[in-house]
Amino acid sequence: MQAKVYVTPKAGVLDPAGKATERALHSLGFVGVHDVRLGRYITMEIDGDPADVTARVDDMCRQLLANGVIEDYRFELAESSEQ
Amino acid sequence: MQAKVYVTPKAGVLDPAGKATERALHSLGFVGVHDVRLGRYITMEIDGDPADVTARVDDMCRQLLANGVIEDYRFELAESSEQ
Amino acid sequence: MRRPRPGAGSRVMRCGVVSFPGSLDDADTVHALTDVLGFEGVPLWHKDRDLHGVDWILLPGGFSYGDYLRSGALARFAPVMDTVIEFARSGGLVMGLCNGFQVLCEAGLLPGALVRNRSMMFVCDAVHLRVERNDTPFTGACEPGERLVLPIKHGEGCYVADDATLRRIEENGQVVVRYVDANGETTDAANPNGSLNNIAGVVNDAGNVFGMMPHAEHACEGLSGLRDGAKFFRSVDSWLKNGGRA
Amino acid sequence: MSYEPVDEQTALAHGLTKEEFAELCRGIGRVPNLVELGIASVMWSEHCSYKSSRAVLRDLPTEGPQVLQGPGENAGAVAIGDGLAAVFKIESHNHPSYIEPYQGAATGVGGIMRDVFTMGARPIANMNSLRFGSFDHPRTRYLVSGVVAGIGGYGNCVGVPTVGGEIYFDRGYNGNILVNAFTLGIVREDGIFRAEASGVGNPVLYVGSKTGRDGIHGASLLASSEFDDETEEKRPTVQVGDPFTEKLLIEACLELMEKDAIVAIQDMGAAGLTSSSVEMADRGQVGIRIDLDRVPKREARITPYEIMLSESQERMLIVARAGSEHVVQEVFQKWDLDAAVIGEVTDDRMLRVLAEGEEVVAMPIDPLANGAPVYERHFAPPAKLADQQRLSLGDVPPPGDYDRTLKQLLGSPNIASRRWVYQQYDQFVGGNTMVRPGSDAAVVRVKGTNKALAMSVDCNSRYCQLDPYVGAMTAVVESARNVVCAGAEPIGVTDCLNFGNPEKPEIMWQFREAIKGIRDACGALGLPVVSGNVSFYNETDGRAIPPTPTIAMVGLIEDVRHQCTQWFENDGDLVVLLGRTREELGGTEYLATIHGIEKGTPPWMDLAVEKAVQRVCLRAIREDLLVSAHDVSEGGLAVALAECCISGPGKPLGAEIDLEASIRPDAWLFGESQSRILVSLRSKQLTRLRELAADNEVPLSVLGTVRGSRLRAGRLIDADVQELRDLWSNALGDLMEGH
Ligand SMILES: Nc1ncnc2c1ncn2[C@@H]1O[C@H](COP(=O)(O)OP(=O)(O)O)[C@@H](O)[C@H]1O
Ligand SMILES: [Mg+2]
Repeated sequence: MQAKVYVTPKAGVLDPAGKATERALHSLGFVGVHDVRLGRYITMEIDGDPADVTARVDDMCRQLLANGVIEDYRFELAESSEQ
Repeated sequence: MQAKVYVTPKAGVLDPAGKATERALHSLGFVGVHDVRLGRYITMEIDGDPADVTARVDDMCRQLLANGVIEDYRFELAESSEQ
Repeated sequence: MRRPRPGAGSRVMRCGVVSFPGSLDDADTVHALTDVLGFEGVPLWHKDRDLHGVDWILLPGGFSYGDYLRSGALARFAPVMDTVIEFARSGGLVMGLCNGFQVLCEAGLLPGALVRNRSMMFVCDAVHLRVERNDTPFTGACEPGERLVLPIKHGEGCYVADDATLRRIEENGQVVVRYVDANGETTDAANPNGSLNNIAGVVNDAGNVFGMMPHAEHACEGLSGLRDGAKFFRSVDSWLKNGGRA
Repeated sequence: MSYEPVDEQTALAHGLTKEEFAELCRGIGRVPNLVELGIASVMWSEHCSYKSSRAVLRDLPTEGPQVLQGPGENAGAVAIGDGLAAVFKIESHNHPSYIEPYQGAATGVGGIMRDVFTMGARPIANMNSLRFGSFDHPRTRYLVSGVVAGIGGYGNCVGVPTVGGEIYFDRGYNGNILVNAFTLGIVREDGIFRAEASGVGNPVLYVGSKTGRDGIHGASLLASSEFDDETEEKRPTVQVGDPFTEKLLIEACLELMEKDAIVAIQDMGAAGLTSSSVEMADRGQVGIRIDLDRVPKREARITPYEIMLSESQERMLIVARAGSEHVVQEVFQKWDLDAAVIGEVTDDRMLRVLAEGEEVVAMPIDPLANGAPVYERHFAPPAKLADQQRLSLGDVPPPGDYDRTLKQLLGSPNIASRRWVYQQYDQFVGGNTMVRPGSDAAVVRVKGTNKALAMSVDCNSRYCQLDPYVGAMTAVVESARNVVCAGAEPIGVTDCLNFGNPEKPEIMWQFREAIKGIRDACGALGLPVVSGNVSFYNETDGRAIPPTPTIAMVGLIEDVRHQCTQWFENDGDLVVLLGRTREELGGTEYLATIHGIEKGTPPWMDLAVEKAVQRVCLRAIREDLLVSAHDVSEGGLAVALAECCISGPGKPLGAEIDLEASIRPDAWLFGESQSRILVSLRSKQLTRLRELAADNEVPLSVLGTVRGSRLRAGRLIDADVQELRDLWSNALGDLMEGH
């Protein structure tokens, strides 16, 4: 299966990279842009059936892919047909 | 409106971060995981109507958010109600 | 905090320096400890769980495992870290510099996290620090409020924590060093990376685990005119030799 | 993939000329198939074969008693005593950096480091030399920030400090930036490795990253042709660097080299597996057979053609002693890296490549490695040169406000502090940095000895544009002077010769003049050129860059106690100038920035005088007479004085300077007469310094005193040094942010 994992800075936690990106967008003339937040987008292929894969991806996120102190995560699974 | 931008390494381009993450997942005992690719996930709020916002986000991606030589991007727009 | 046996006396203290793949300052740290500071620096390999009887542990700078996912995120799972975590939990002294600090935060031994500098650029410079506390094992040789000049070199040194954590560590006095200007003020201009409250280094609740972004190990010999880093190591030496008193 | 003989059309598409293709067929005795053509075309590319430059390069002095390895190997090596050698080289990565600044620059740094540790040396310092277009060009900021971040991103992550460099802005580089990277390493004299395959039957091992489709045809199509509208299409998959793997590769290779298991080693740089296997076999006068099925691959469907031409990064080719394959594999396993036996050394002097059991390449090594034609290209001075050199000083009005002029210069892109750049580089890692970027030369100690090495990289391309002979000489002597100002004796040179299209007579003329200049300057100073790199075809739409023969100099400090930095340190010290100031303004930064004139002839160069000035300075530092020493270069005496006041780590110091009015004041303040060093010293040392100067017939003038918090020069300049420092320190960062 294919998993898509989205890791985002927790609301309320400082996101300097997001701020810097917002500043850069403004200086390029993109006005009216705000609340820019920078996260990670991780895709992977995993062998197994949906229930099992769900549990494992959740484990991966908690153990490694996201830092629970400052980040949230969510993920989606799909059949990996596009591959 | 809210924009969600996904930036991913182009197919065929070396992705050392994905490679390292994959290796780490294996060493944590997550077998059967492959093709791990690491990208960026950027969210932002933008003032304007859909057509206009679409054009601007596309511009932002080309100018700043993605590096066209080694990265692909796509984005989605939504009403920013969740905010 | 674990008290070393009294009368460790004049024995040469042994410091374990962990090498992860991608560690960079590990050899420099062993050199400073052994050839300059009067310790014995003991290299510890990331695949080895044995601490070889060291008195304390240092996690050096670098880009462990390339730091590709998040700095320090992958190193935390190295076999040696299980033992390091156990050592820390039982009160042993552990110090993390730069990447070592990041690893300690990722491992949950220190509060908060380190993220991209607000400039989005790597920054290398000699900066002023103010020592907020000298009653820790790591700063006993400093005066309270003393100003030091130390090198920094990092791309992800912006210290962040949620509001509750930040309030708690400030109230507990866990902030040990802050970035200041030449006059000792915590100005925004003196903040090289955007860290909350100009925080450069913190200790854990118990006071035996310490991490900071500046590189004490590169400021021991007076090269490039920098020598204040030696104070952190001298502090640890006295603390260990005095049976756990600063 | 067909293994049929190719036609001439295909050969032309690979960048060969008709004549070259005919010559190739003659050399290998038949018409090559496509894989063979791919291999031959990269081996015969300008980048790999030096076909336009080889004849001219023979002029350079490359020998000396200290030289352990001159040009021809992966890097040069010079003995520094204590049984140790300094190994160094500079190399260009210009075109890739223009296409993808971050990765282009990063992989440039990775490549040059591999050249150095391949020799068995541990890299201990990096430098870089950069050229960008002017700030009003729309791509400049993007390119600068990408290149600088890429250099840092790679160097910082492998643990080699970046301790110096140079960066200049000139619209001549608008369409063609330069990124030259330098690495210095240290090795035991008896531990130098060479890339010379030997021992028939010895196994050939591939180590490091897996092979992908990166950078196919980088050497032949990218580095050996001009940019034009079609470049987009020729664009190969961009190479992406993995510094983490490089760090592991460094440690693994150096560990392996301690074990007496390997015969030869070479990195897979330009033209990857092809050039490394052909060159190693050629040096050892043997043959080589490799089996592509055993090459570690990143992608499943990759053809023999692509594997042979891939420029995937962080890979090395090793010839091991028969029976010691397991030693290699154990070491690489320890560092979590791939190591695969992919072939063996043979005695037939052929390159044989197998894929799926079929022999897809069978070509004699010699024509591949040495058969490319050597061109004696036509040369002639550019038609507009005489006009460019004509400058009448009568038409240049002296500035009304000298304070303002000084401030304008200190805030201009080519003179402002480079802090914004080098702040992005780890300058400390390795624990040997004694003098960081910001002084004339960087100084790095040699651990375990009492010695240190100083290094600097220099080239004033405006001088080279106006007179490539004098300009190149000046690059050599300025670089040497910088190293001398740190207290080091220059011991060796590496050069990176960046020019336009050598098929144009005026470019070839510039190239030949520059080589003569380097030859004469090195000859006079007794310096060998031990390694280097030529980068031609730096052109866009037919416009060439200014000739840029970049020189990197390495100097030896015998006793670390005797070294020097450029900034003033004590109130009350005397300020003294060694050397003579002439009324020269041609080619200066002052003329360009203040008057918008880029004409005239570059400053006069007398090599004997230069040598004497350097000798006096070095002696004085060794006798501990000097507190500071600073080379006078762009911006002249006024800028040099200001830098002495404001570039130190402590509070800025002022100075009171008398004005010597025998020449035009703007020439005295801002002229760039060569062979001058500005020093400060305790007044009690003046007598001895005078003696040294007199013995060597070096002009010496006492200019004034370090004092207070203002820089005053006669009645023309009176400025607060803190204000000067703020202006100078922030200018480049402000320019980058678009202020
Ligand atoms: N690209 C760069 N990377 C690192 N250091 C640099 C770079 N450019 C300039 N520097 C450093 O900034 C200082 C000033 O450079 P420059 O003006 O070229 O000096 P000089 O005129 O003495 O050759 C030097 O110490 C130099 O090493
Ligand atoms: Mg220079």
